[in-house]
Amino acid sequence: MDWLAAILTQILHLALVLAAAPLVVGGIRWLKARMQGRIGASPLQPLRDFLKLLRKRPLLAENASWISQAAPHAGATLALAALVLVPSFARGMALAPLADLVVIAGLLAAGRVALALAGMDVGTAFGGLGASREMSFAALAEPALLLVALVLAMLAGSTGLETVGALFQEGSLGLRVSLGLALVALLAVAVAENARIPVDNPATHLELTMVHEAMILEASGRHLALWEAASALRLTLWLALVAAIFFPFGTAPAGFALLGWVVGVAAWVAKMALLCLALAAFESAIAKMRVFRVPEFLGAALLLGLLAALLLFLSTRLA
Amino acid sequence: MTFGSTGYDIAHLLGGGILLLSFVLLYQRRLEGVIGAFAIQGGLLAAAAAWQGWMQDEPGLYVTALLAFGAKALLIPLALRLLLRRLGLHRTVEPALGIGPSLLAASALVGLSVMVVLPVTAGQAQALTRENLALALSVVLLGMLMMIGRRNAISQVIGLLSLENGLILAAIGVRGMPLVVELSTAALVLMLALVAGIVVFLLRDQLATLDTDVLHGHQGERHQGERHQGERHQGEGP
Amino acid sequence: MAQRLGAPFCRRGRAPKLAAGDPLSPPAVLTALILILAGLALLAVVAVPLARFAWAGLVVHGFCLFAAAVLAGVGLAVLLAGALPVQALPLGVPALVAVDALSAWFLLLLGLAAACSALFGLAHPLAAPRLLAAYPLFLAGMALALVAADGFTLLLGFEAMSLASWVLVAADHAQAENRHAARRYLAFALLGGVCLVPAVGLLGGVAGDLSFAAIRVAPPQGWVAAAVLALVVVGAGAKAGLVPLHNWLPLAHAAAPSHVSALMSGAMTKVAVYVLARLLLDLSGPAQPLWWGVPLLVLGAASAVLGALRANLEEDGKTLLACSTIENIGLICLGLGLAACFRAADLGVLAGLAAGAALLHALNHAMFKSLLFLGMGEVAHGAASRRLDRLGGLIHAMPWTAGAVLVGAAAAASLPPLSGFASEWLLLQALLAAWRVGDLAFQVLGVAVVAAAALAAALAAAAMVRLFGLVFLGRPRTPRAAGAVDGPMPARLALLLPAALTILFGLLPGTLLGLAEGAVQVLVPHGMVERSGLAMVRVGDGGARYWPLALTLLLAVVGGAIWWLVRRRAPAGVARGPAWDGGFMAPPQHLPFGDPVTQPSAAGFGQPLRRMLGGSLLAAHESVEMARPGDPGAARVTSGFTDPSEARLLAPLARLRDALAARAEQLRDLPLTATLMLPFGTLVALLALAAWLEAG
Amino acid sequence: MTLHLPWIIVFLPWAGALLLAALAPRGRWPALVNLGVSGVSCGLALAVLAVPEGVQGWTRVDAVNQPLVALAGIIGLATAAFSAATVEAERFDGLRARAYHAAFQLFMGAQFLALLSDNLGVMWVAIEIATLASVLIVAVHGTPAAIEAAWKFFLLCGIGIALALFGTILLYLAAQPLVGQGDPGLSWGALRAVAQQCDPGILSLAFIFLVVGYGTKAGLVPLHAWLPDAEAEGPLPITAVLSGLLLNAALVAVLRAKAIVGLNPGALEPGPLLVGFGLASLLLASLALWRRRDARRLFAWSSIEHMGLSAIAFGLGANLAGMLHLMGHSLVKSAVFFGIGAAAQIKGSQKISDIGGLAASHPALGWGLALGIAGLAGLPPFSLFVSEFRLVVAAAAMQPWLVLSIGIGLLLAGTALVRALQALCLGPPTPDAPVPGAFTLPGGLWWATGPAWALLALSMLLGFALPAWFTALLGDATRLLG
Repeated sequence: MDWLAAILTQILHLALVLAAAPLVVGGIRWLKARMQGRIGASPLQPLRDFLKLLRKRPLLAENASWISQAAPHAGATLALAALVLVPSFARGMALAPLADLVVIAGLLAAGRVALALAGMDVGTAFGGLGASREMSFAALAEPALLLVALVLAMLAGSTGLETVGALFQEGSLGLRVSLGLALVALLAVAVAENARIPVDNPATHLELTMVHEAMILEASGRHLALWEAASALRLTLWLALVAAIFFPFGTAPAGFALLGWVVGVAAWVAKMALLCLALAAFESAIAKMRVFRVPEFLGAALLLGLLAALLLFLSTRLA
Repeated sequence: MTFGSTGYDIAHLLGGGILLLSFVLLYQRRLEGVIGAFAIQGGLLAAAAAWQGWMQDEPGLYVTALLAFGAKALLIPLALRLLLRRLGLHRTVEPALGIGPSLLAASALVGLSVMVVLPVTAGQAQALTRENLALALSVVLLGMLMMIGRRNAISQVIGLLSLENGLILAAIGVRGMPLVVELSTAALVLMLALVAGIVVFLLRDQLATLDTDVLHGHQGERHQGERHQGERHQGEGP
Repeated sequence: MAQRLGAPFCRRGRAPKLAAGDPLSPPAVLTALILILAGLALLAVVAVPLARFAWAGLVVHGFCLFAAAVLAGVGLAVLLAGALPVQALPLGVPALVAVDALSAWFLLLLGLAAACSALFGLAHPLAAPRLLAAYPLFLAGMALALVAADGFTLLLGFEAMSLASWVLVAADHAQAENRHAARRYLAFALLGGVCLVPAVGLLGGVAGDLSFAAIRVAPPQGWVAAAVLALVVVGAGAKAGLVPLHNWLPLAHAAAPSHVSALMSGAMTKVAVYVLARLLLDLSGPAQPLWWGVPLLVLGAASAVLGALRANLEEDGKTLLACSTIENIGLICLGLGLAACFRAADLGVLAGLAAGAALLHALNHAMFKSLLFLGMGEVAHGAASRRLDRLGGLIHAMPWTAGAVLVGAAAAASLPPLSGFASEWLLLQALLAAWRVGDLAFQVLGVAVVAAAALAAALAAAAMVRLFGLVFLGRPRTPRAAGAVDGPMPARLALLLPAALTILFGLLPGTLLGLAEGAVQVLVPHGMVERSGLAMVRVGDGGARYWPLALTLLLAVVGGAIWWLVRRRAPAGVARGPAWDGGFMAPPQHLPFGDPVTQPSAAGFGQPLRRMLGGSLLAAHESVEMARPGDPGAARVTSGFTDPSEARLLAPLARLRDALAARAEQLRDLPLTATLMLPFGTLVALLALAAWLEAG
Repeated sequence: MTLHLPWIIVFLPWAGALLLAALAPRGRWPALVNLGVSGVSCGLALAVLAVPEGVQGWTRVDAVNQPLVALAGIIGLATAAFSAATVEAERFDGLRARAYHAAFQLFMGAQFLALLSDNLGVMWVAIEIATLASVLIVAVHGTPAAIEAAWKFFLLCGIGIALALFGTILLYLAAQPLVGQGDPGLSWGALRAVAQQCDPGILSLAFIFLVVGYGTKAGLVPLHAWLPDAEAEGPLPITAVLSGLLLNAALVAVLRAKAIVGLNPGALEPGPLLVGFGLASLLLASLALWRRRDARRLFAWSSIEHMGLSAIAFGLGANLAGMLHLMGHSLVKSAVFFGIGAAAQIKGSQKISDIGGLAASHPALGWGLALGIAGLAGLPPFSLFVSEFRLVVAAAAMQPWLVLSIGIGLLLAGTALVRALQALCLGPPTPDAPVPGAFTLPGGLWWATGPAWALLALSMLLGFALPAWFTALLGDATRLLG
């Protein structure tokens, strides 16, 4: 029966995250608008945009190659595949054995490369600019992420999300300074990876500062739809990741547990909503930073990760 | 035959005389004087060889004596004098090392050779051999010192030949030295003199001097662009 | 040795398949190997007179292809069936060869890389007699170093490989920079020899028996072990391209013909890694202390970061790839160092994991780097340049090459599910467990190394995007780039073979690890080798897992679903229009494919990283000269960097050497009489010494 | 026959010298006679390998000199061939042409005698003759630089030879109480037999004089000052025999002395002294190589380096490595000097900056030279690789502290040679300015490249394809040298 439960939870999870993805993006936009005193578009607007864009025939530059057409598919595929692996409301999903933090980082990196290559395909100045910045920032974000993984691996003995989540849910760890530092580092990486304020502004097309948007300037029609979808999926993924690692409360255990699932879904929705709210508040309160300040921001995240690992050594030694 | 016997005393005297003449060679400023002192040294060497031949009852040593006398006391000095006259050389020696310092150095060298030879040969029964060896080593070292202390080609050749005198002194002092060594030593002297003469003639031909310091300027791979080369080497990695 | 290595196989009930009398019995395989080596040497001699015929290149590369296949076959056979015994080479000097699992693993690697290189050579053969002679010798030297069973044979192969490849690096010696590269290359090869020979001597000890079997019996201890470590790290590290002795590598790889660069980067640096592994992990015995692995760990991490960063700043395609080689060599050495540390801390499983990761990455890197160098060679042939700023848009003109290079670049960027990701995943997992070694200082070091490795991986991804994006994407930057075409069939095969293997190795890391088990056993004798399945690799019980096949399946299913959905809902086809010109002026008449100035440039693409990291690590600089107000001239940006090894290490050493040489030269300037002083002084000094000894 | 073979080998070249001195220097006859005599000598020298070990009066044939005599014959023949092609371009007048060829054969005969003699006095005479003959050949051009070189050569080697004689007398003095008077007191075999009972003090003193005396000939630092200039200023072919043969004979003389003194436990240890001289040679030469602009001087300094390496090997007791190194160095260095000589005549200058791009303009010459220089830098496939390997391994095992300085020396010298190699052989060719008369024989440049490649091939065989009997011979030599 367990395998049935595993498959069921996996399918439920898929449906849940697919439904959540547009809502997360739309919800954050709506919340931000509200906080800034505007009415704002409906949280469902991203979904509508997606469906509309999907129906449009894309316009490609004359010298665009197959990369321009394949990359959006690859980007969306990689984002969705990664998201499928991050547990949401229950553990023991069918694909849980695959859910390794390093693998997820790899999938995200692959998505990033697809996006950067698409940006460079036509050979316009902006695409190259965005690609170069995106890849450079990742160079600092990735070590920070790996250090967070190191902290988790030291505690849980594995980088598998399933193991990590289970450990945190038991609560035997207690509150640790190093975990707090790791959380901050992970959040900083998440902000950078999703091109949010203060690293990037998803709502601007100001050429001097944009990173993510610069790469998809050339995309249109269904390609743009796929890129937007990929970006939404990635944002959902990061929020879900933070929730799954640091706030695993209420997650249903593996196996058949209908009630647990209901509780788990409710808890997950609440956690995601809270995270969206926090993100919207954060973005409203803070200004976009200059592009060349970003390395300092990410460097700080890297240092936090480093510090977290070192503190953990000390605490294990003292304990 | 030990200290006090006549044979020993005479041999000792002759050896000491040869060493003394080495000092004279170092002391002399004029080329003619140098040549003269060298001739006397050769004569004394011949006498020493003959005396040893008589004492050791070794007829071969008479041959050595004869050769030494013929070559070193007569032939070579005569040839050198002729050379001097033919080339019309400056008659004074240009010392590279002052007379005083060279004499001081010479005394130190004699001390060194005594210190080296006497303890080393302590096991040898023959006192004469020991003394002779110390004297011969002193003559050899003084000959080298003369080569270093003089810049004139002829003085340098004489230094080399006087060094050979020391060798022969050592060879005759050792009982039963095979003839081949003594003969070849004598032949060596002649050949050395011959080769030196050829080179000296070439030197005179080409450079119109016998001052060997002048030669230094003609060392190959020297004249051009020393500084330039230094610059080229800078900054090149291994 | 045969028994020693055969034992684990027997214990698990897998009896050696090769029995005596069998046509494939060990001596027969070894004889075949020796014959191939001799054949290569003979070919080198014959190639000189043959070179005047047009078909000589085909013959030489064809035979090399055959030899490579045999080498790979021998390697595979030994990995499957057990080690071959020691045998003496029929030379006038005692020289032993044997193939154990470690040798076999690297033989397999060499054979595969050489096969790709030789295939490419069939399409674009070398022509000059010296090159035709040097190419097979290069191959033979590498193979000899790998199968050597004593110190002498090892060094013989090592140095022969260096000399032969020097001829190849100096292939185009009319160019001054190529001569410079060749000179530096050979100088570093000499350094390698000068360090490795005494290391072997120290290992051999007073008995002077240099056979590996004898050395294993009496591993070095105390200061001898430390000296061996230092000498081997410098000697083999110089050949592998470890920081700070990596300076020659980008120069030489750029100077050599492309398929030679591929072989140098793919296989030759691995031979140096093999020497490192053989001398430090195998022959020095498992009883070394914890710090034994630390130099490799630290230098490996430094190489990884520096190489990857330089790859983002270089503007020549092959130089860029060479810097990426430095990075990957750094990662491999890091794995070996980690294995040594784990071994010293009695963490057998982790030691096996780290060693397996290093070996796997060596193989994977050999494949994808060969692929990339060959692809770059194809580009250089087609578009007549390797400079990133003179290429562009080649994906249209050279679709085969572009496709293959994309696979290689993705693997080099360590993207799942390709081979580079699999081995880096293993390596990272081993690193993430470094804290299990109890020492606090080591734990702190481990954290720093994790950050460095991750930084290197991300930088490598940036470098690969830069390479592929600037060379294959965008618009052509020169007319030659616009008119390029794909190479002939053998060249395409030479690209497709490593591309296919890169994908295959990415999908089956577990199988490969199983194959490498014997080799891992050689490096970590008492370590447990984690049994990995066909579909999965894992880190001990309850540890992390990686399921490449399942992941690929997931990607395929998700991708297929998305594709299907888009196809269902979206209109088919695309409309085409001119690219947005970004506000630039229309290109001049002679640039029908657009003005290259409007495209991202190599220097521009590297700018963020140059500013972020280049300034502190590579002394990078950048300056803008603006035209004066009113002057319509263009602004000019100049940027550059200096490798610290040049400024901090090589230049001071060269200055010291020149100063010493100038001092020594004063001896020559002495006048004649002073020259006579020298022997006189020597004699007097010796006499005084004798007198003193007598008195004392 | 075998009893007289050593003397035949010695007197045949001397008879040739008389013939050449008498022969009117017309046309190519002297060069061809020279070649013929060298060819016969070479054959005889190879026949020495078949002679059983033994003493024949003043001479002895043993494992130490058999390979070296054969080597001398081969190098003599190769040099005579090279000389035949290049002597015309030296533009000798009649007297000098006679002197040149006669001195060459005189030198060769003396060389054989020096190697073959059992009597230390005879050995001394032979080396003396070889030295004086080579002084004459060095001075034969009569340019100021040649005279400077010859004068320095003459003075230094004169001192050296005198000191060696003094050392020989001392040896006799030590042995005389034990073996009696006369010839046996100078026989190497007899001396070895009684060495243990000899007075150790005298033996030590004797060794000091012998090592300084013969060491001057062998070019060991600080006794080396004559060598670079003498090898660079003499006629081209002479450089090869000076570097390839005279140095060997002198070093073998030192080794014979060492073999005697080393047997006496009370005497000065000869090994450390040799190692000291060797290290000084290696380090000074490796630095000096970086300052060279003259190609022949460069390789003369490289000879000092390799003599130093051999001295270190023998000093450490790695006699096999030392013997291999001596022989390998002779072969490779002679080949390199042929190449450089040919290049100097083609380009009209022996400055490194005037010789460039040989590989492009004359592939056979350029690549032969390149391989030879790489061999000198210690790279395979030449025997120098094998011998340097053995030397360094032995040093690492026995005196590890030595390895650092040896390594620095080898690296400095190797990189300097690599630099010279690339300057000479690679890059765009410099313009040719052939010396009139160079390589006018039919066959042209092959008279230089042929011998050079042949010697390189021999060196390769020496390194990697030694027949078993030759290896056994070298093993015997190793034991004889103690």
